[in-house]
Amino acid sequence: MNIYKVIIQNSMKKKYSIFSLIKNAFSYHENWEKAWKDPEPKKEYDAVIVGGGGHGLATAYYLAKKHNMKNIAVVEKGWIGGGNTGRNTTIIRSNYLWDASAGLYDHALKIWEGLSQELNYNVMFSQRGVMNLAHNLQDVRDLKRRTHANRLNGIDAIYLNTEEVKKFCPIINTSPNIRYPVLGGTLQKRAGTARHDAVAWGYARGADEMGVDIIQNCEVKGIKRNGDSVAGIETTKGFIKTKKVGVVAAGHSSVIANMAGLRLPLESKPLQALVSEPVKPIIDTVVMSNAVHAYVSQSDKGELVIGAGTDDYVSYSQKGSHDIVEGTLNAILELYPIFSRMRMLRQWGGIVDICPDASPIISKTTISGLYFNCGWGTGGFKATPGSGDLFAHTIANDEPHKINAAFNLNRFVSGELVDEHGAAAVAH
Amino acid sequence: MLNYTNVITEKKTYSGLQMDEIKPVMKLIIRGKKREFLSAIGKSLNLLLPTSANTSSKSEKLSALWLSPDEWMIYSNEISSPNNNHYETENLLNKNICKTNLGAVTDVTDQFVLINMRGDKIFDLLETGSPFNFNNFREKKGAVTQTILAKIDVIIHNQNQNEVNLFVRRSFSQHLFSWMNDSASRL
Amino acid sequence: MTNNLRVKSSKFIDETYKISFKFNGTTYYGYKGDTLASALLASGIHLVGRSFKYHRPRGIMTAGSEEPNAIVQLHINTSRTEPNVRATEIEIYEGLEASSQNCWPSVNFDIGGINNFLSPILPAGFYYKTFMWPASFWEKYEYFIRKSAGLGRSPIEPDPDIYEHRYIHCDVLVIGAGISGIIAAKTAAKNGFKTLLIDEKSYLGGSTIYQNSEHFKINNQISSSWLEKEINEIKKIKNLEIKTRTSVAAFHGYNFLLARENLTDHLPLNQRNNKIRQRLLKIRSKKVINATGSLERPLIFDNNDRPGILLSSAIDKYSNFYGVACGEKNVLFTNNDSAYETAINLNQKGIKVEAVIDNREEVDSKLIKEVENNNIRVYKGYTVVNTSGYKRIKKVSIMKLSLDGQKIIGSKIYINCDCLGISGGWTPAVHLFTQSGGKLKFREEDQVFIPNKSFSDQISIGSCNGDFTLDEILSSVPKILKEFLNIKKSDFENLEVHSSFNKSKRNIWLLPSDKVIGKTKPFVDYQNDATAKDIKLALREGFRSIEHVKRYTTTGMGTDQGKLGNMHALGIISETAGSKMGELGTTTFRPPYTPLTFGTIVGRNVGKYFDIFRKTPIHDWHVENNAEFENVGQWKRAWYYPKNQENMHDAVQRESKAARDGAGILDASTLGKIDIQGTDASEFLNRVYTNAWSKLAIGKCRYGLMLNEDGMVYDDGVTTRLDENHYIMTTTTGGAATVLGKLEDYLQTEWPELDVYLTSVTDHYATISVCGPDSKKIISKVIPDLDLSNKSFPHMSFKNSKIDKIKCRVMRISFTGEHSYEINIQANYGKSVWQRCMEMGKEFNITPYGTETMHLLRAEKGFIIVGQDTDATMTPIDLQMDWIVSKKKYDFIGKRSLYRSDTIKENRKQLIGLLTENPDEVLEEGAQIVADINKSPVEMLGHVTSSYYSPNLKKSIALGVVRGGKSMIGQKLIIPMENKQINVTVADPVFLDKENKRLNA
Amino acid sequence: MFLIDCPYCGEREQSEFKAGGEAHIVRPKQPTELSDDEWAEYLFMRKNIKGIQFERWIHIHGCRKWFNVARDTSNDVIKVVYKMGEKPPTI
Repeated sequence: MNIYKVIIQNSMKKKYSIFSLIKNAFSYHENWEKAWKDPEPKKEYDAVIVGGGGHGLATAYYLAKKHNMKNIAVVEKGWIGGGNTGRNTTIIRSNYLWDASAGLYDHALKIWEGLSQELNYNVMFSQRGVMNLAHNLQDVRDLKRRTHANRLNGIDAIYLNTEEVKKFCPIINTSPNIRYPVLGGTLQKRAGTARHDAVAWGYARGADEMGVDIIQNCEVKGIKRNGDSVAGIETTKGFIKTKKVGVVAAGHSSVIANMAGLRLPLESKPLQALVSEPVKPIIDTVVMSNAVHAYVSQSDKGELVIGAGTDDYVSYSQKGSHDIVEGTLNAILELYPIFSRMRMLRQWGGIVDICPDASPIISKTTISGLYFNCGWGTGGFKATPGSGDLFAHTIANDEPHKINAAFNLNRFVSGELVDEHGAAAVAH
Repeated sequence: MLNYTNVITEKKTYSGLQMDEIKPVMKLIIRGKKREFLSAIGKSLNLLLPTSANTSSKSEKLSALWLSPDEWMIYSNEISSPNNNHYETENLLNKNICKTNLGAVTDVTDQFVLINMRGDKIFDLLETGSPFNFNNFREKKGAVTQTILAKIDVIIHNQNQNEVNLFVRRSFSQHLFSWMNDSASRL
Repeated sequence: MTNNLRVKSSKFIDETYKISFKFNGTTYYGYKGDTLASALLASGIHLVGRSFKYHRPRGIMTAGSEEPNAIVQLHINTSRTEPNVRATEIEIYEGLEASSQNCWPSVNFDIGGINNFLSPILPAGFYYKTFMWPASFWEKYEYFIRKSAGLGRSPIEPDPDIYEHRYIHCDVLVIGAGISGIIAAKTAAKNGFKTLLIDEKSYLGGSTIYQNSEHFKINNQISSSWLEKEINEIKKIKNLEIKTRTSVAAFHGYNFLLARENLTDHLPLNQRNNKIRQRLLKIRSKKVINATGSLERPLIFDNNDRPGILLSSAIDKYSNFYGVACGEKNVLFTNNDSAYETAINLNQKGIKVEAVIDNREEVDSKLIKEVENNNIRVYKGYTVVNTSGYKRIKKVSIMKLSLDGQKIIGSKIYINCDCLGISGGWTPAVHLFTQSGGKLKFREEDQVFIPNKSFSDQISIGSCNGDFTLDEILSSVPKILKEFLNIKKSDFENLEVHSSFNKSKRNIWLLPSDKVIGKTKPFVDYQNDATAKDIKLALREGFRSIEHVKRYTTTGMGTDQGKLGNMHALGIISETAGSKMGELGTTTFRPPYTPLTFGTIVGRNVGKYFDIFRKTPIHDWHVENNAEFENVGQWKRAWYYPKNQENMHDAVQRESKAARDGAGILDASTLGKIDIQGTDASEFLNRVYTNAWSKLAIGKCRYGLMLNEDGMVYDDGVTTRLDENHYIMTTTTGGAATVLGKLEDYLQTEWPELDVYLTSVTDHYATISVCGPDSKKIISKVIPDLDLSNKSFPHMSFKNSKIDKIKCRVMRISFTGEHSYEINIQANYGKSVWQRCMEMGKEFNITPYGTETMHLLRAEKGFIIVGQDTDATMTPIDLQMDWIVSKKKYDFIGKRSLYRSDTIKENRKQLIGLLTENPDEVLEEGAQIVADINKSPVEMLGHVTSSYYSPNLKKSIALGVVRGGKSMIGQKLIIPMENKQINVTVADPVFLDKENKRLNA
Repeated sequence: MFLIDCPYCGEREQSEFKAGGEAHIVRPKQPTELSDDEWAEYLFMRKNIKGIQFERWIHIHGCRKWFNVARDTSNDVIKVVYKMGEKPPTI
């Protein structure tokens, strides 16, 4: 029994802390262990998660942690966190209009608030606040509507007038003489940003510690069915037998669905983002404007992180059109003329899977044992912990948690959409 | 009489470029697909509609611009009186085209503002805000294109060496003209 | 320090044109043609900045856009300030003021330098492992992290400069005007291609142009002389446009490229006003020739980052091009022949070269011989193991390399120096090629990635294609061009080339040290302070992919995007992980190639040109009459017309009252207007609107509601039948373009068999709406000939008419519930007609009203505004507009969706009226509506969509949507605000004149 | 930015066009006969292909005509353009 205990302890990862850093400094950091192993796939798992982004890794983590499913794997066609997890602008907020969305995103936000400690990995969740601006009278109505709904849903959103906007973020051009003056805004103080890579790595390390196999460079090539049930997946590393497959493949969801003979209400479109060269702190919050389409924050490294919009065509090339980037910077300079001499350091694109109602799908499918978590569009990062938790619940129990019940596939048939898209001036 | 208030009141002159509005000029959009439509237009106006993309045709009084396989703009080569907005051409076409169900005729005289540009820097200006490739266009008299300039839809009709007519929707015209002047001032 | 570092006059520098500039507050001098870097070096200054993480002193390392260290802030505390400018790129001008960044209080004494001593506990990724306790403290730690991060400072004033765009379409674009680019441009242009040649430098000719060695000759002329003649020739070619100081930033698909043309950054400040600073070239080229050259690699050894350590090629350029000696006691360290060129050049100019350290054991070439013949000591088979000197290199220590290159042997030799040139061979500049989607292949013999496959019509030539030596270039380039341009012959075939360069190279990614790696600092990414040991740590911790390592260590994430160190990072990963370089892949080179100013990207689309400003034909009148404006889409609409310092509320109350008591006048010109003609026009309307149209009589108007295919309300408006086959449709202001687009879509793709033509006439007409009990009297004065009797001209009908001789259409339609007329007249007469209405209406107190009053008046009548009372989740049934949904029609857009299981539910959110208990209390639009405030969680039934104080009803009225609201008339509900609860009663949404008596009053 | 060969106007810059999603989704002739599932299939379900996709574009700032494009969505290379009403080519 004692021996057993020793083995368990050895398999436990050494805790990260300032003390471990100092201790390791004496051995020139030669003795750090692997954050996660790189195993070859086993023949069979109790469940396989397809997609090693933040959502997929979180799903595996919670399956292992909360549902005691240890014999599971995450298969990733490239490297973990290399898709939208590592390409987004890291905004986290929960000030959504509809009850279902507010419930979903606030569930995630609550987990974010303790995530670094839970994972013993600093994901640098920084609650520097997210401000949404109004530029026309309908924006004002929409933002007030959302703020009232948020307040009644227990979400900390407040409405700000123009002076209060200026006070909270002094560098915004709030002159009434600009083309689309700032008429007001909302502020969620609990909202903010996090370090995207760390989220993937932290979940990977945590899942690995509980015995989850994280298998990189393993692309799914087919889904094997036994009648109406899942039997396993074909991969570039061979066949893996399993009765439960949770697909969290973002932009590639339709590609995987296709392998199972399913069609999804998704379109995969290019979404671009860019960063400036790093500068000393100049903006200490996240500001989003839907009407002029610009959102900006500043990373801990000092780069302005700027999100652009999506193109309107399907593409898997991870590239978007220059017009989108130009349009975004156009809006940035309208709101922040002081940034005119700042320089774009890098721009890149991701592939986002967008639902007609701009809300995600966390759902069972018509195939038993096949689950999809997709359709996060441009706003999936903020939901990562909640999405993983709820998807794990859905897979483990073969039925949704009440928080994600509304985000089923059947809503496209019944018409009971969660229309964040048409409902309000919400940038995702 | 009612006052006639057009948008662009000034003629602007720069080195190598002059711009002003020509008005009032009758403009019609005509639509039709049938062969009879084309021949009815030809007979009514003594003008063959251009059927090749990006081209135009011209009679003494009228110019016809190809806009799409079933759409043309016809505009008068002369200015009319501001005290009257009854156009013979429109009436004629209403009778010979609309009433006979051959196609559609719509008066767009004030839908579009006609800006006339002259000088050797026309295309230098256009290149500052239009993605259209003017390399061949500028050499071709009568060439027509619909494109964007400063994010605004425009129709450009190449008149001559160093002269084009540019059509823009009225509500956009003041903004565009101001933008064009800003560009022209630094060419 | 001796100031005679100008060693020889250079034809590229104008020594008669002296320029003074300031660096960190001290005045220095340079000459026209100098960069800030060359001028500083000429003044003996190497220490320019501090590194990102450890704040180590750093100096000028290169002579080009790959510079990682020497980045400065220009004109701090002015509107023209600019952070992170590379001293190696900025040309000096009179008045230039530059300062060091990321240091406090000064670059010489920087408190942040303490990080260098803490570096043992700050390995790669340390922040992921700490700052987690206590949980609530992260933001406090973060405050300090953020403060010490960043490089320069953001400007804090608006930019005084102007930027511009230019679209260029050409046949051939040549990127880079080195020897290969010059040959390519001349070949293309001479063969009739419209050609554009671009180079980031201020001069043409690349590195060949300052090549003055007898060792490199073309047709028996020194290569630079030969090239100079070629350059003079190409300047005369008509169809060749040449752009210098222009840097290609991005190479996108379909040969679309972005380049930044720098126009004023080299001019004295007082010569810049009103000039375009930078121009963004948007280039579409049929063919692209990459002649982007190559970058010299550094070598990776302990403390390879000190001020005074430069690339060997940079030392060469500073002496040959700028006439500046980087040091007085130079040592060169190389793994190839390039450094010998530098040694020979320095020696010729009388600049002392102490030694050349070559890691190759058995090498020989003409260049090496010449160096040795000049009594310069060459240490073959040696490596530098360490350097010393805090703010300037003082000494190098070298040791013999083992045969396999993995270890050092023997004892240390120390060589004093004040400058160390390093050369690790050459890396083709393939950044743009890969941006365009091009795939690379790895060439084992000299460990370089070279272009392989591309998706667009492009080619790479010269050293960016892996042909580094003069003879290779001149033999390969003409051949490649002939094939690429499909031409028969080239002027550049059969040149006689003489080159002494020996290609051998001994590539060792990480040079061995006499210390354990944990104790060393061999920098791979200088700017971000990422060392070889950081890379090894990342690998040890399981970060195996290049992208993981890059992100974990921040290698290649600096403002230089790792132009110098990325190859070494790959090499070290490959060696450590035991994988092959070719299989490892490369990191993605993301655009832009060099950072691109936001202002340049945006061009002139700032300020008043940020977005289009649409004006109605009556706009000027509104301005003259003090209207406040509201943005509706791109339109500016008159919002209200304050009189005598009225506030908005008072103005709107006055306007609303006047419109119902006498007459009001509204500019409705922004509404979308679509002319619909064709024999199937009625059938078309049947399909696009929810109601039936076939039976509408000629001359009559009808209100229509348009749905999306998902059954939700999309747009609304009145459509008038002008003739048997002719209608005019009006749309909402914001919906005009999208409605036309949607209708065209259905016509062209779903119903091409319909004979229908749509033409937008929104701008053709001015639309003037006159309403109120006195409207009839006013219109009868404006258009005396028109029969306005209810019989001849009833509500919902139209008449053709004339005002003076100008034809117009008059509709009797009403959005206020009042007796109203809408005059549609050609736009250029609109203002005049408006003025006439005002004049004729004076006796009836005709009052112009804006959109706010319009909204109030229609709310009194319970008319919806699409987009305000609807939100893309409302069906016509939800709006209590069942009457407009035809039960008889077989189909219309959106019909099927109205019968889905959710859309047929009884308790959907439905439009209702709301009356407050206190009639003076006006609800907030957007406020939520609940039945039971004590329920937890609170159930929100809906929200307030429109809310006003009605001066005509003398009470507060509101519209809202409430779950199951239809059946709740009379029921009490609560509006919970932050600080109070407001009691309301559900009411019929029509508050005024339910019987529509006023329409004919 | 793509370069798109409008079947009517010739090669133009992408800025002049607007994409309109998957092509050849024909609006059901008798929507009322469809089940909710079938209607949802028409309304929302998309192939969202990685590879050659047939899609619609409109030359919105030019001739305002819709047409079809066969484009490889994995690298954005346009293979063919063809007019509305024409059958998709075999690629």
